[in-house]
Amino acid sequence: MKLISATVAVRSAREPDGGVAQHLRRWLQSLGPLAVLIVLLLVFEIARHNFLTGGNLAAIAESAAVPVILTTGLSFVILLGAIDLSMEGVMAASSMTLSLLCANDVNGNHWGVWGIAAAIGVGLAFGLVNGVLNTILRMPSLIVTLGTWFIGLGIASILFPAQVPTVRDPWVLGIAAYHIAGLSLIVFVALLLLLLFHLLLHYTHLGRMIFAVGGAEATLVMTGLPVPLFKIAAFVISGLLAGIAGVLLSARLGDGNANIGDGLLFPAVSACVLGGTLLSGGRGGVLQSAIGAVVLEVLNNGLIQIGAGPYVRNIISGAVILLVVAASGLHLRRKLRVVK
Amino acid sequence: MTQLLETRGVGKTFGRVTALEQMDLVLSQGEVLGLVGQNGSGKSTLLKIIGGLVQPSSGEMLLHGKPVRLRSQSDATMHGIGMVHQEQSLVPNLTVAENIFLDKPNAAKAHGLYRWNRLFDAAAAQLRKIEIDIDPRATVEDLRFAQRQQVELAKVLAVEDLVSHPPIILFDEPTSVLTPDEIRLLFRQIERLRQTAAIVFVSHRLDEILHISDRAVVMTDGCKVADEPVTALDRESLYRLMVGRQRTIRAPRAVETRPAESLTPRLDVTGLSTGRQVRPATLAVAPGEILGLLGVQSSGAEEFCRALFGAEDDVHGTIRLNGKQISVTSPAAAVQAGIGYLPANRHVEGMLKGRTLVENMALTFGLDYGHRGMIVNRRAERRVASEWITRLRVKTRSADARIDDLSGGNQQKVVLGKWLLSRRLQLLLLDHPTRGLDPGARDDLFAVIRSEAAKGLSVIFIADTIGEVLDLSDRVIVMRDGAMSAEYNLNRGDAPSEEDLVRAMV
Amino acid sequence: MSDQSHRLLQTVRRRGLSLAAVLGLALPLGQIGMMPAKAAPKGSLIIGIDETASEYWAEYTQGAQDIANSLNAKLIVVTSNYQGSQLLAQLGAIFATGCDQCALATDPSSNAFVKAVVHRSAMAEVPIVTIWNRPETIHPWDTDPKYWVAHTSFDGVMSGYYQAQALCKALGGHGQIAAIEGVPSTPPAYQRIAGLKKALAECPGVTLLDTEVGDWQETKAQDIARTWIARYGSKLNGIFASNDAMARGAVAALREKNLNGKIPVTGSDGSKVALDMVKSGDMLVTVWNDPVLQGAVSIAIAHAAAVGDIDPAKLSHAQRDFYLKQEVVDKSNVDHFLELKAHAPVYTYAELKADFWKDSAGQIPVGANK
Amino acid sequence: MSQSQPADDRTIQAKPGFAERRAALRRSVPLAVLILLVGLSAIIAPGTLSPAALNGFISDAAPLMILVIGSTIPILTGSIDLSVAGIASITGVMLVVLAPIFGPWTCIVVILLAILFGAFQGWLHAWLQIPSFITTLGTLSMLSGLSLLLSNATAQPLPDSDPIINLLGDTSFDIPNTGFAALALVAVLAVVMRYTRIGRDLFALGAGERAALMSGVRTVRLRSFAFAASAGCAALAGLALVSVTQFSSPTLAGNLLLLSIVGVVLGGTAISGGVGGLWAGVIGGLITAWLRVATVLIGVKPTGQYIVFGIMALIAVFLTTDRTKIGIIK
Repeated sequence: MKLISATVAVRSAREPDGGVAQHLRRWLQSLGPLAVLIVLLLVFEIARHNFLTGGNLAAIAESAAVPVILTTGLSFVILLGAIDLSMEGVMAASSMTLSLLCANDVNGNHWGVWGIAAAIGVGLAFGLVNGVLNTILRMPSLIVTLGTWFIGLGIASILFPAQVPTVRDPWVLGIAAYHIAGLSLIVFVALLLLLLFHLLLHYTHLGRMIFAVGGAEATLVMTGLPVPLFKIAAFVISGLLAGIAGVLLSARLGDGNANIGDGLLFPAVSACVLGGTLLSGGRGGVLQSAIGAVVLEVLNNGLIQIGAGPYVRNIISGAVILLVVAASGLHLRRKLRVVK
Repeated sequence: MTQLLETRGVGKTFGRVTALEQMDLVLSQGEVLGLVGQNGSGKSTLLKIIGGLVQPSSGEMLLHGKPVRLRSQSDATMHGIGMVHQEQSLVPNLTVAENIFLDKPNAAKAHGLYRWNRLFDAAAAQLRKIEIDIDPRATVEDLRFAQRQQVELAKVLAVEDLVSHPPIILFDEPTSVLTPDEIRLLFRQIERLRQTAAIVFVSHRLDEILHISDRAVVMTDGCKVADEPVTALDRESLYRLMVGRQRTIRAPRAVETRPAESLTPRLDVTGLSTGRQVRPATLAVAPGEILGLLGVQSSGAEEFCRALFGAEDDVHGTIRLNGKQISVTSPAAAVQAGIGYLPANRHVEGMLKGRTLVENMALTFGLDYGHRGMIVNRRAERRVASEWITRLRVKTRSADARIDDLSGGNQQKVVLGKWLLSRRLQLLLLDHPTRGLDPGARDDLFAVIRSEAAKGLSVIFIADTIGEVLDLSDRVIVMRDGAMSAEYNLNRGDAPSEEDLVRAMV
Repeated sequence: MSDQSHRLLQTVRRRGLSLAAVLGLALPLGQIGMMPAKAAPKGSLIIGIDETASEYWAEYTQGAQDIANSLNAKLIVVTSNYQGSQLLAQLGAIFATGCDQCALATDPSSNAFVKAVVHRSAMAEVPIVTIWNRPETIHPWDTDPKYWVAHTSFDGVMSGYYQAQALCKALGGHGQIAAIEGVPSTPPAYQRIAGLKKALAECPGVTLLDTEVGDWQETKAQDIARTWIARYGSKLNGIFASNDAMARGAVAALREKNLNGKIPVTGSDGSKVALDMVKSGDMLVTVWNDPVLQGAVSIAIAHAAAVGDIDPAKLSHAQRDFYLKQEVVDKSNVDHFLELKAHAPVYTYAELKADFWKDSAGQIPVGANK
Repeated sequence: MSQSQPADDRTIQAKPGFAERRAALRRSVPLAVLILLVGLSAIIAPGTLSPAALNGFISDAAPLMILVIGSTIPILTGSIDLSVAGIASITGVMLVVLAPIFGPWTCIVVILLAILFGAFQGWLHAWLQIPSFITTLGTLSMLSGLSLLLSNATAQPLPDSDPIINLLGDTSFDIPNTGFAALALVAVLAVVMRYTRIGRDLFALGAGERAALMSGVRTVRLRSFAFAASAGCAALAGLALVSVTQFSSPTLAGNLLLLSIVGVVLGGTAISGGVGGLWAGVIGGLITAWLRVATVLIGVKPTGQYIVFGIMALIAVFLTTDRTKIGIIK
C-alpha cells in the first residue's frame, strides 16, 4: 500500500451518475419528439375540428409514407456522422428507369417486376458509389453526395424521352392503386421497411457497428474492424431506400418524372434531427427519424388545413424546426459543449 | 516457466525514422515484465507491435515458438494477446456487453445476428470473473469513469477464455488515470493473472514498476539498455538508466521567504461551489506561491480549478484576484483576468492539432506582442515563442513544426509555453501537468514553473503523485469530498509523511 | 489506424484516382461526341430552355430544330434549370466566342432576368426573342429595341378563363372548386388564376373553395389535392390546375380514392398525357398551347432580324409583343390534337417567313404581366 | 483523433521541412486545377479568353465568388451556413421594399440588416448550441417565405436612382465593377483575418474548438462574427446580382447555395474546418463559375450538362481536398 502513490484522476468533463436515472432520462428524451407530435395534433384539432378525422389521418399517412422511407435510409448515413444529399437525384434516376423499363407508352419495354428491381438497383448503385468515394477515396460525404445529386438529375434528363413516359404496368400501378383499409400499399411498404431496418439497426452486427462508427470511429479502426465496409453499407442502404422511394412515387403518379424528388431532401434531414438523430452521429435511430418525418407532415397538412398561405407555411415550419431542436437540446447546454 | 512470446530482432521504422531497433525480448508464463523508458524511447511502439496495432518492419515474433504475424488488434486478440490502453478504447454509445465482445467472436453474435440476452449473460460472466458489479445492458457513456476503466479491463481479460494456452496481457500506463483503490483492484487482478498469464506492464511510476513486476526492461532511443530482475534495481538506478543523467535534487527552499499573510493574497476564494460540487471551498494563494492540491478523484480538486477558470457550469461563490473581485463566467473571462489553465487532457483541451508550435503558443497572448495589443505582429510572436521553446527545452526541428509531430512531453511543454509567454499572467492552474510525461521532461517542467513562481507567478497544482506535490509545492492542501481536509505548509518545515496525506485523502 | 492499412489505403486511393479520372473523362467525352465543340458558326440559332427532362421543352426544341434544319444552320440549346444566373453565364460563354448573324430565342426563366438577358444579347449584337416572361414595365420597343425583336407568349388569362368556363358548364352552374397555382413569380401562373376569377365572376353559382401553390409540380399538386379531398370531402366538386403536370398530380390523387373522372380536373398546355386523360375522361379539358409552333415562330423571327429579313424598327407593337393562338381541348376535339401530337407539322423558315404572325392571337394587353 | 503515427522526438530532426513542402504543394493544387480548366476550354473554344468574354465571365462569376468567400468563413470554424443564397435573394427584395424609406442609403441599410441577421443566426447556433446545419436550414426556409411575402412573389424593377447599384452595374477600365467589389472584399477580409485576433481565432476554432475555448477564445462571439460576415457577403452578392438584372425577385439566387458549397470545397477548404482560407475561396469560386460555363464551352449537349458538371466537380474535389490534416473523413 505504501508503495502505491496516491493519484488524482481527471475524468470526462461531466460525470454521469450511471444506472437507472440515466436510462430513465435517455428514455424520456426519446419521447420528446413524440410529445411534439401529439401537441401538434391537438393544436390543429382545436384549431380545426375535423382535423383528427380518419380521412385526414389517412391523407397524412399517405403523404408521410415516402418521407418516412427517405429518413429511414438517411438515418443510417447520419448515424455515421456523415450526410447523404443525393436522394433527389437518385429518385429522379430511379423514377426514369422504372417508367422506361416497365410497360409504358413511349417504348416497347415491359420488364414488369424486373423493371422495379432495376430502378431499385439504380438507387443501390448510387449508394455504392457514394460509399466508395467517401471511404476509399476519402472525400467528404457532403460534397460527394452533392456531386452524385447532380449526376442523378443528369441521368434522369438523359433518359428522358420526348414526352412524359406514362406507366402502364399493372404491377407498378397496383402499388398505389391497391388499398387496404383505406390506405394504399405504399403506406404498408413504408411501415414494413421501417420495421425491417429498425431490426437491422438493432439486432445485427452490421447495424450496431454502423451505430458504433458514429460513436468512436477511430476505436473501431484501431480494433481492426472493417469500418469502410460498414460505412459503405450505410450509404448503400440510404441509396437503396431512395431508389425504392423513387419507385413508389412514380407508381403513385403513374409516370416517370425527373423532378419527382424535388424539395424532399431538406425536410428529410430536418426530420432526422427533429426526431433526435443528431448530425454528429451515433445518436437516435430510424424510429426517431420516422417520428420526425411524421411531425413535419402533420405540420404541413395542418397548416394547409387552417389555410395558411404557402409563404407563411415556409416561415412557420422553419420556426417550428428551430424551436423544437433548440428546446430538445436545451438540457444539453454546457459551457464546454462543442456543437458545429 | 514456459516461454510464451519471443521477439527476434524486431524493429520498426516510420518513414525515415527508426522507432525501434533490433528488439529481442522473451516473455514467459507467470511473469510480470515492467517496461520503462522516456517518451519516445520506443516502448509504446514495442507494445503496439506485440498488441497487433503496428506491424514490425523487420524481425519476427514467435508465439509458443511458432512465428506469427498479427495483422490487427482483433487478430492479436484471437491469439490471446490483450492490451489495456492508456486512453480507454471503448465505444461510448454501445452497451457494456457489446464493448466487451467488440473485438471477439461470441456465440451470441453468430452469423451477424445479435441474441441480446445471451450476449448480456456472457458479458455478465466476464464481469463477475473480475468481481465487478456493472449492468452489461448499460450504455458505456452512462457509466462513471472508474466503471468504464473496469469495463476496459474486463474486455481485455476476456481473452483468457478465447485461447487454450495462457494469454498475454499488455498494460500501457494503466495507472496514470486511476485512483488508489482502482490501482489496488488492478494490481489484484494482475496478481491473479500472474498464475496463468504473461504480463507486460508499462508505467512512468518507477515505484509501481518495482512493486508489481518481477523483471524490468529499460529502453532508450528504441533500444533495450537493461533487462534485469527488479531485485537488482532501485528508483535511482532505474532513473539513471532511463534518463541517463543524475536526478536533479530539489534546491533546498529558503524557509519563510515570503510570509503569505504579510501581503494581500494573489487569489482569495470564498465559498466556491459548482453544479457538481455542492460543498463550497475557501482558500487563498499568495503571490509567487505554489499551492499543491491533493485528493482522490471525487475530491473536487479539478472541479475547483476548472471553476476558477470558468469552465464549470453554474458556479457560485466569490473570487478575488489581488483583492479585486472578478467574475469568471467563461474561460475567456478568466484569461482576461490573468488566469491560465494547463488542462489534464492536453489532446482535447490543450493543443491545436495540425498547427505549428508558434501558432499554438501565440494563440492566447500573442497580441500582447502586437501593436497596441490590436494588430498582430507575427515576427515578435515568433521571437518570443522561440525563446520559450529553448527555455522549456522543447525538442523540435523548428518552431514551425506541427505540434502533432512532437512527443507527449514536448507537447505539454508547448501548451505550458502558451501561458508562460504572457506578460500579465497572475495565476496558473496546473491540472495533472505531468500526466504521461517521463521523469526527465517532468523535471524540465518543474524547473521552469519554480523559476516563474520565483518571479511572482502564483501556481495551483493538482499532482499525479504525492511525490510530485512534496517535490514542487510550497504548501499542500488535501481535499476530500469538495472540502479541505488537511493543510501543510512545507516552507514552515511541517513535511507530512505519505501516510498522513493518504489518510487525509480517503 | 495501423500504418499497414494506412499504406493500403494510399495505394487504393491512387488506383481510385485513375478510376475516377477515367470515369470522369469517359462520360463527358461521350457527351461531347454527340455535339462537336466549336465557336458558334455563322447564322447559328440559339435557344434557351428551362429544363431538358420536360415534354413541353422537348417539343419547343423540336420546333426550333425544324427551322434550323430548313436553314441547315446549327442549333445551340442552353438549359437554365430555372436559374436566370445560369442562363446568363452560359449565354455569355456562347457569345464569348463571337457569333455572326446568330439569333436567340429564350425563356429568361423569370421576369427578373429579362432585362439582363436582353442586354447581354444586345451587347453581343444578337437579335433576341423572349417567350413567357416579360415584366410589365419593359417592352421590346423600349429596351434595346435594336436587338430585342419581339416577345411572345400564350394568353394565360384566356387559358384560365376557358378552363373555368368548362368547369362551370360541367358543374351545371353551381358547385365548389379549388385551384392549384404555378410558381407565383411567373406571369402564366397569376394570369391563369386571374382568368379563373374572371370566369367565376360570370358564373356566380360556382365558388372558389381554396387556392394553393403547386409550383407547376406534379408531386406537390398531388399532395395538395390529397389534403383537399380529406378536408372537403364531397364539398369539392372540381379542381382547376394551372398546368397539365399539376392536373396529372391532381388526377393521381383522385385516383387513390377512385374519384378520377368523377371530380372534373382542368389543366393547360396540351401535353400528351393530358390529352390522353381528356380522352379517357380523367380530365375535363386542357388548353392547347403548341410548343412546337412557339419554338418555330420565336426562333424564326429572331433569325429573320439577324439576316435582315425583317427590320425591328419597322415592326408594329402588335408584331413585337404578341400572344400565340391557343385552343380548348375537350372530349369532342381531343382526337384531332392527339393526331397533331403524333405527327407535328414540320415547320420551315420559308413558309413561316410568308407571315410570321399567322398564328398570332393579338398584342399582349397592357397590365397582362402585372 | 489524428490517424498519423505517434512520432517521437527523433522523428522531428529526421525529416527537415518535409511536411511543409508537401503542404505547400497541396495548397497549390486548386490553382493548378483552375489554370488547367481555363487552358483546356481555351484550346477547345478559342476566343474564350478575349477581353469581352472575360468581362462577361467576371460579371457572371462575381456574385458566386463573393458568395463562396462568405460561406468559407463559417466553414473555417467547422460550421456551415446554408442560408447564404436565401439572404442574397431577399437582399434584392428588401432593396425594392425599403427604397422609398431610405432612398440612396438603402443598399447600406440592407447590408447592415443582413449582417445583423447573420450575427443573430450565429449567436442562435452558438449560444443555444443548435447544429449550424439545422439552424441555417430553418432560417433558409423562413427567409424564402419572407421574401415571397414581401415581394408578393413577383419580380419588381429596382429604383433606377440607387447610386450603389448603378456603381456596381457600371464598369471601369471596361471591367465590371462587381469584379473590383469582390477584390475589395477579399482585401478587407484578408487584412482582418491576418492582422486581427479574429482570423487567428477562426482557424483555432476550426482546428480544435475545445482547445480554443480553453485558451480563452470567445467562441459565441466569434461564431456570431463568422455568420455575420457570411451574411454580409451574401447581401453583397445579392446586390451584385441585381446590379446585373436590374430586377429583384424572391428566387433570384436560386440554386447558388449548392454551387457556393461546391466552390468552398473546390478551393481546398475542408468542410470539417480549420483548413483553407479566403484565397481558397477566391480560387474555388472561380473554378465553380468556370465549371458552370465549361459544359457549354466544350459543347456538352444540354441533357448531359448535369452529369458532366457533377463528375467534373467530384474530380476537382478529389484533386483539391487536403486529406493530410483531416483525421476522420465524415
